Amino acid sequence: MKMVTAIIKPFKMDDVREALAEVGITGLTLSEVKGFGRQRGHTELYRGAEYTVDFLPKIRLDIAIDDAQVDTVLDAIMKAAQTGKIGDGKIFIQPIEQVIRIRTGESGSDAL
Amino acid sequence: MKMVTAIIKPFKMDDVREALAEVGITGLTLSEVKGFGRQRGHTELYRGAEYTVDFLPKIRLDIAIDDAQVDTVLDAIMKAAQTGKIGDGKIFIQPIEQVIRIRTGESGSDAL
Amino acid sequence: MKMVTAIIKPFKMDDVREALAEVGITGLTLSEVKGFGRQRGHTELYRGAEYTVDFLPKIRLDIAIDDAQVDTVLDAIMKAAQTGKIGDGKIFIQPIEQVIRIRTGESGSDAL
Amino acid sequence: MKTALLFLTLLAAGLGLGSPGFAQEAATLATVSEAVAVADSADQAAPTVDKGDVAWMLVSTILVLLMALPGLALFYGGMLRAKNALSVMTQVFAISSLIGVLWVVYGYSLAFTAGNPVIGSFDKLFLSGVTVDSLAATFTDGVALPELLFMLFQLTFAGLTAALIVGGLAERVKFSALLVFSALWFTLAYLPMVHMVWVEGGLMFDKGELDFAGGTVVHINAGVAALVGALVIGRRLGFGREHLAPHNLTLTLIGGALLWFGWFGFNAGSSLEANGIAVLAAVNTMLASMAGALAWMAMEWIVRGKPSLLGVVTGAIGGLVAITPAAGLAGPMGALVLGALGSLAALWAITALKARFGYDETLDVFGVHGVAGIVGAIGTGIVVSPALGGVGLDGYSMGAQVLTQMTGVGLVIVWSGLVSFVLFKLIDLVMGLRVSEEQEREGLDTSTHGEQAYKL
Amino acid sequence: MKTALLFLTLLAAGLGLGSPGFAQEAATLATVSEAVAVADSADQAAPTVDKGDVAWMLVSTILVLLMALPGLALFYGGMLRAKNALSVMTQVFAISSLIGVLWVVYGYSLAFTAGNPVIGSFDKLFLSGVTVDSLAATFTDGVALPELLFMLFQLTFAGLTAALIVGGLAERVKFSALLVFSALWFTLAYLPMVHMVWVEGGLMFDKGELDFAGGTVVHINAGVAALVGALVIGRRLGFGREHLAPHNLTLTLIGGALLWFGWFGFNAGSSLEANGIAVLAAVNTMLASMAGALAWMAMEWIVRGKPSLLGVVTGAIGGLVAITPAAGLAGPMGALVLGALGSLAALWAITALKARFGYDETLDVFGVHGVAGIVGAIGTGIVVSPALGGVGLDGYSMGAQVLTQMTGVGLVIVWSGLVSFVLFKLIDLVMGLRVSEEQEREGLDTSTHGEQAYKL
Amino acid sequence: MKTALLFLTLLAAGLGLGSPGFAQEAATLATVSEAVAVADSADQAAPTVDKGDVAWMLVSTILVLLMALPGLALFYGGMLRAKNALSVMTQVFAISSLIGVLWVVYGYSLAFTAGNPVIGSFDKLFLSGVTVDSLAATFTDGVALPELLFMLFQLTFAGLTAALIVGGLAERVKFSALLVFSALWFTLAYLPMVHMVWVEGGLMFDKGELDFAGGTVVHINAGVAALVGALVIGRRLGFGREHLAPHNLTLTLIGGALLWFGWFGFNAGSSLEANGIAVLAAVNTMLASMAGALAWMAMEWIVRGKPSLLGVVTGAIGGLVAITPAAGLAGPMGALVLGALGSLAALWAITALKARFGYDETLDVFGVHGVAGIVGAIGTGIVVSPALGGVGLDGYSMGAQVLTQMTGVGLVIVWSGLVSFVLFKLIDLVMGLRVSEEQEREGLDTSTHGEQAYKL
Ligand SMILES: Nc1ncnc2c1ncn2[C@@H]1O[C@H](COP(=O)(O)OP(=O)(O)O)[C@@H](O)[C@H]1O
Ligand SMILES: Nc1ncnc2c1ncn2[C@@H]1O[C@H](COP(=O)(O)OP(=O)(O)O)[C@@H](O)[C@H]1O
Ligand SMILES: Nc1ncnc2c1ncn2[C@@H]1O[C@H](COP(=O)(O)OP(=O)(O)O)[C@@H](O)[C@H]1O
Repeated sequence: MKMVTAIIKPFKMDDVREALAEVGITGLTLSEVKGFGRQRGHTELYRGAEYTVDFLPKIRLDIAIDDAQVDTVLDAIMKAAQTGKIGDGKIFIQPIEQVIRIRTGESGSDAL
Repeated sequence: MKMVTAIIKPFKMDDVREALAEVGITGLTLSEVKGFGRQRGHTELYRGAEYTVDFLPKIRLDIAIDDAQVDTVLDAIMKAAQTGKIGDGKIFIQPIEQVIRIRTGESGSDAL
Repeated sequence: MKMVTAIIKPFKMDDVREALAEVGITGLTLSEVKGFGRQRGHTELYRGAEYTVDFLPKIRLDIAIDDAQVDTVLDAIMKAAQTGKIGDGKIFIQPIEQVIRIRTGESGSDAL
Repeated sequence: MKTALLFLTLLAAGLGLGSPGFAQEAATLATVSEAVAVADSADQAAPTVDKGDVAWMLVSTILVLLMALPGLALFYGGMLRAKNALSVMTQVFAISSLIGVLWVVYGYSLAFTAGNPVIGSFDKLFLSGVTVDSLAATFTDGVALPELLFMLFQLTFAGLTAALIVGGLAERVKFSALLVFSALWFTLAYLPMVHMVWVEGGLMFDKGELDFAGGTVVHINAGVAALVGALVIGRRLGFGREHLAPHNLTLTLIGGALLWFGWFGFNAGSSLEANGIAVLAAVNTMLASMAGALAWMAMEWIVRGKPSLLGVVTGAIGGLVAITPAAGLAGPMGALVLGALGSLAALWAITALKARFGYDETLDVFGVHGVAGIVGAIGTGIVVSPALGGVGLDGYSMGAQVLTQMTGVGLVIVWSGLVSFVLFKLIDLVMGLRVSEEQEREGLDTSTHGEQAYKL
Repeated sequence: MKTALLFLTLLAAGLGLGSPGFAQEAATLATVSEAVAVADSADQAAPTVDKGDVAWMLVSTILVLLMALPGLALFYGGMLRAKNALSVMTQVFAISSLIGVLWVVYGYSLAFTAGNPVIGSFDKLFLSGVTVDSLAATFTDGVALPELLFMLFQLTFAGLTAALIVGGLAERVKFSALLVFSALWFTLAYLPMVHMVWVEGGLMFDKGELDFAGGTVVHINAGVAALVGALVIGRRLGFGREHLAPHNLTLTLIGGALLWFGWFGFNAGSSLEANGIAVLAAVNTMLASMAGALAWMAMEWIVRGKPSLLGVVTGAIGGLVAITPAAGLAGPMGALVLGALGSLAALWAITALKARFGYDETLDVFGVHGVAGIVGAIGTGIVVSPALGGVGLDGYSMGAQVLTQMTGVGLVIVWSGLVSFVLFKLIDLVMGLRVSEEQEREGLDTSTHGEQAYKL
Repeated sequence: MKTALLFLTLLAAGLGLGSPGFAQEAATLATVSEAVAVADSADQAAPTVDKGDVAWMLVSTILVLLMALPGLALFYGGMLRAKNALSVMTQVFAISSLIGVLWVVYGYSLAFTAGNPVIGSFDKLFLSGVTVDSLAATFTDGVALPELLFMLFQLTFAGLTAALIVGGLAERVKFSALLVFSALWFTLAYLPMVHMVWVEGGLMFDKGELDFAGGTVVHINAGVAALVGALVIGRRLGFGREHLAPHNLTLTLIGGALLWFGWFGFNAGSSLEANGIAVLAAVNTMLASMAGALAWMAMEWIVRGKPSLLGVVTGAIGGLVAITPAAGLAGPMGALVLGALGSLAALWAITALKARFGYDETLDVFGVHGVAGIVGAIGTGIVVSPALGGVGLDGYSMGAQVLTQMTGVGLVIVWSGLVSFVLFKLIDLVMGLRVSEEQEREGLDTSTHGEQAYKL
């Protein structure tokens, strides 16, 4: 099993979720994070002075999936999250050794 | 070493922390996340109109442990976090290649 | 590729970011988390009564890097984040199987 | 755009504007309306100023200021997404300030000096001739207010009215365009409406329209402008797809409660004296908002199964809007009924009407201020009836008065609708009315104002 | 439940209710109490209405409204967990509105018309006979207020009192049950208490109890009801295990400060005139709250090592509660002492007493309003003494007056305790008083009201 | 430290304190200044108390309290980082309360009884002799106020002034040290300044300085103390490196708007009557703040490309500060100009001046209250001119009056500067002025007060 972690632009969240649902993924965990990267931040004023804020609000999605699903999932995220502008984000794939559903104790693919 | 990541119901947080303490785990990192899954969200009103909110507040616990501790830790979390109702959450286990304690530079099991 | 996850004290964030920039790391993702560990929390008052709050605000940095960069990155974080006092935090290193840049579809080291 | 015009025409038609004949038959004597003939100290027995009146009117004045800031700013800001919270607060602050300055420059003069039936003169430009000793008449013979105080009280009305409009275009309007619109709309829609309705010799004043504290002049006027603005500017990105949920309802509660609190200055202050009519207006203000809150709560509970805080607050505001034109004219029981009806009408407009036409009027200024305002303006013709506990009028006839009220409503809808439409279109052409898609996504707070509301 | 009854009985006994003999010997002349004999324009030299009084009482009225909304709503809401913040705000809004409507329907009549020593009559149902010209007497011969204004001022007291109670049951009470309770408690506990204490011919009024602005009628009355409610409904899930910490103390600060601000209307407005007694009440209100804030701060600093904001604010409220019954009766130095004592008594109740009995009275309504209210009500009998700078009374004797005060305190504890207990039990049986465990966990905001306070 | 002294000396020198010769030639008759000779009921035709005045002054009094709580507390708290939000709120609350108590103990007596040109006497310690019947003169012959009311109005000024200072040391000052400083500074800097400027026989009063509502006494006084405090305590950790950004600008908006609202009590209340001068002061207060808001907005828009909410709010406050000494003296157009200039001067001070000297005066108390205060105090000498629409003075000469004003400004800068410097240094030696590095990092809310503002 794999953990697919996608860092995306916040306003793409609904699109990505729908795209994932279309390929059969209904479970995921979302967190609000801040990203630094090539994308420029914005400037803020404070009583006439100017400051640069480098970090940008991003959404992080963690999606545990079966190995077989990796390609469809990547594809779905790519398509839904892409704007073509800098800062669209990244997808990381990491191995998972075990998944357990707390409610039932099921493990492995059954737990997804 | 393993990284055990548990997504649990917020009100179970204290129980889980105590259960972990009982099996000797005192270090962990917590984040507030939102979960999508089988558990239904709630409806919200906005001036007479109704909206569905799908995501639910969850707590994510990241716990780095020695390989030998995996079973006890899983067990502790399972017992403390289970309500038997949908949405109890998941546990993911992932490999860690190295752990370092910033304060001392210790690494491996010593750093936990 | 590796995912380096560092849990650090919030006020060290700027230092760490600068140190990383100096070794050529410009991309990372930050989240606000709460840490439990050896470091003692603080006490809070509520109308004359006293409560202990165990969790402490921490910053979590997730940095995807090439294998070759691991040592320099660890070094940079260690130096910038260390105060020598309890609670300085941890660094975890985990394997990444794949990284993709959403904007371009590039993968692997090119996507970092 | 067609929809907008059609919609306004329908409303106007349905309200009897088409039949001025009836309206002209209506009672023309408005003994308790908000006309103010500034006292000419020579031509009448020296009117006296009572310090109790001065105290009350000073308080009323700052209460109306409080309605705008922080009242309206919070009420609106809390309902937006966090990334736009500050933008609307800045808009309310800047517009109130701008209009306040324009008011002393030419607004007061154009509104409250004698002129033609539509607008006053430039006689008091820069407050010329208005000194510490100038007096303004009240509705009671021989009782006067310092004219500066009357001027200041009315200044706060002008600022609030213009600020109300921003709710309709929130989360996507360009700040500079909004400021330009506000200044022009104030000049071309607000000032004439004040003159026509509240000043002796004004078109609707002479027809006998009753508008105690600003149902047509303030609420319908602003509500229609907001609707037209929303139609011209178009829907927000994500409207209809995402739940564009309020980011901080505690702010909306504070703002709503301060609006209510300040409304006592607005309504009871419109009596211009600390007298029995002010007391009556206060009683009606209290009861109408309570009835409005309960009515919305009950309806939402029945229909949706849950009574929401935002509903209770919005209902209270709906009740307040509805009682505004009738505040010193209705009896307490009339106020209860009018408040409840205003609230329910707003609820209907916000749910059924908005869904039907599919417009995105961000904060329902038209739904709340426009529609409850219409209910109130017309209802005033009814609840003023002594038979229903109202204060009555010389030569009162319910049918005639209701028609006069409808004429007044029709007039403000058409006037404000046309002026707003032309202004918004023009501004859109000349400087653009809406921010770029990217700025809208980023949020106006950082993109326009260089700030973020929260760093928690 | 046994605990609850035992507790109330002890309190009542300790306060001398068991010894009416003493109480009857107490001074029966309350020259400066809040009785209002509505003026009968025929049978006395026409009283005059001063516009300064009208101005002040209009302001006082809306200040008391502000205490409830947004004052109390924020003060309470900020101390709850985020998931219940809106619920208590909705409760305060809905209850104030409901009671306001009931007040004009029958409340004012039952409270303030002549009747028996316990309750008035139905003579003024739906405000019948109360017109724009009706007058209400003040405490000064020949000075009257518009009766509608007196009615409205008192309306805000009724709403605030009922709203105070919700703090005791917060985070778990069923909204519908609370509304039903509020209406019934208002009828069976609040109205009689007003009549008994503030109206000539009322039981305690005739005994000479002093309650300038509502120490027994408002604060102890509500505090006892909240305690009984907390005992009947039981503790919150997690109480004693988790730190059920305030979610937003900035709201509590705003609410607390607005309560203080509004309290000047409550206390100084209770003079019914803009006169020297109102000024004295304002001075005392200022000093008692400041002394209360400092006393709590000092004590918490000594005992816990840290002075908290919530402590300072709560201490100020404790001081305000304590001075309420004595506001126009004490001298400034008496106010300082009474404010400090009230605050410390509240601190003791919230820490020692609550811990001792283990009840979960969410927001310490009993601790703050009940206990500091008792200190104030009894202390009023002392600080009124001219020897201590108070305004004095005809035939004043400290011992006798203190006993009268204790009788009054005992009466309200028993009356409110019994009525509340029966009502809560009944409602629990009939419709359930508490939400389900799942709803409580989810939080009342989404489960009952379909809303969330924040989306940041 | 050297910088601090140098800076003050320069300022004082530049303001003409060095040339008392000129100043003494200035007009010495201040007919409309805030001196109060407490009426001696025997030696003049019994003055009368008007209930309208009492109503207005009660309102004004609580408006000034509202400026501090929650006004200033929120305005300040919102601009700090979340971890220090409660600390400054606690400070404002505690200091207001402490000063209020000290005011009735000895402050009122030292400030407002006759004595020498610098300070009054101990005649009214513990308000001795100040009863419900005592009267205080107003600026109108034969019109008096209850002395308790005058005393209470002034109490709120004292508390607010001391509380303003905390903004300069926020995020690092030790709570206990701040309380000690406040009490001493109140005694050694505030009380003498009140006596010198507002009381007949006072040094600057007799020289004819005009300070209608507290430009020198309140704003420059507090502003200078804040600057000195900031210099003595040193910069915050991270200053100049991190963006120490405001954590919640919605709080700052609420606080700023309530400051504005309350300022009407501050300025128009300083007329001590509900009369034409109060009305004029209200008009000027409104216009100066609006002009200030617009001026800052325009300048920031031009220079930085974006108009910020914090800018608009700060500009409004700057305008309010500048009009304060001239509130009842200038004409409306003078108020517009003075407000705009005050705002721009504050903007200059906060950006250019602060950057130039590199001090970390956390919330720019000196920039806003000090610098705009100086502009206002000196400008008062100009805008009072009848030629410019002001109310004029007997024997007015602009040059002379401006020099008198400059002398007054110089005096308060030197006096407050020296007293503050000595006190801060002394306190630093004796008990430490600043928290430990670790506590500063953790934030004052948990480390000093054991609380956190938010658990969202
Ligand atoms: N090396 C990295 N490790 C972890 N997160 C990264 C890394 N590089 C970028 N990110 C995340 O991806 C987001 C987008 O990256 P950015 O360089 O701005 O644009 P792009 O994705 O188009 O290359 C960043 O805001 C950050 O959250
Ligand atoms: N495939 C997944 N990847 C990551 N997180 C998941 C996944 N499926 C579920 N979750 C997380 O687990 C939570 C509970 O899942 P849910 O399907 O609602 O109930 P249950 O755990 O009882 O099966 C979700 O809210 C989500 O946070
Ligand atoms: N086993 C663990 N798994 C995950 N996070 C941990 C673990 N132990 C500690 N942490 C994180 O590291 C932080 C610092 O740990 P702590 O024990 O307080 O001090 P130190 O890092 O000096 O040993 C904790 O607050 C927590 O966020």
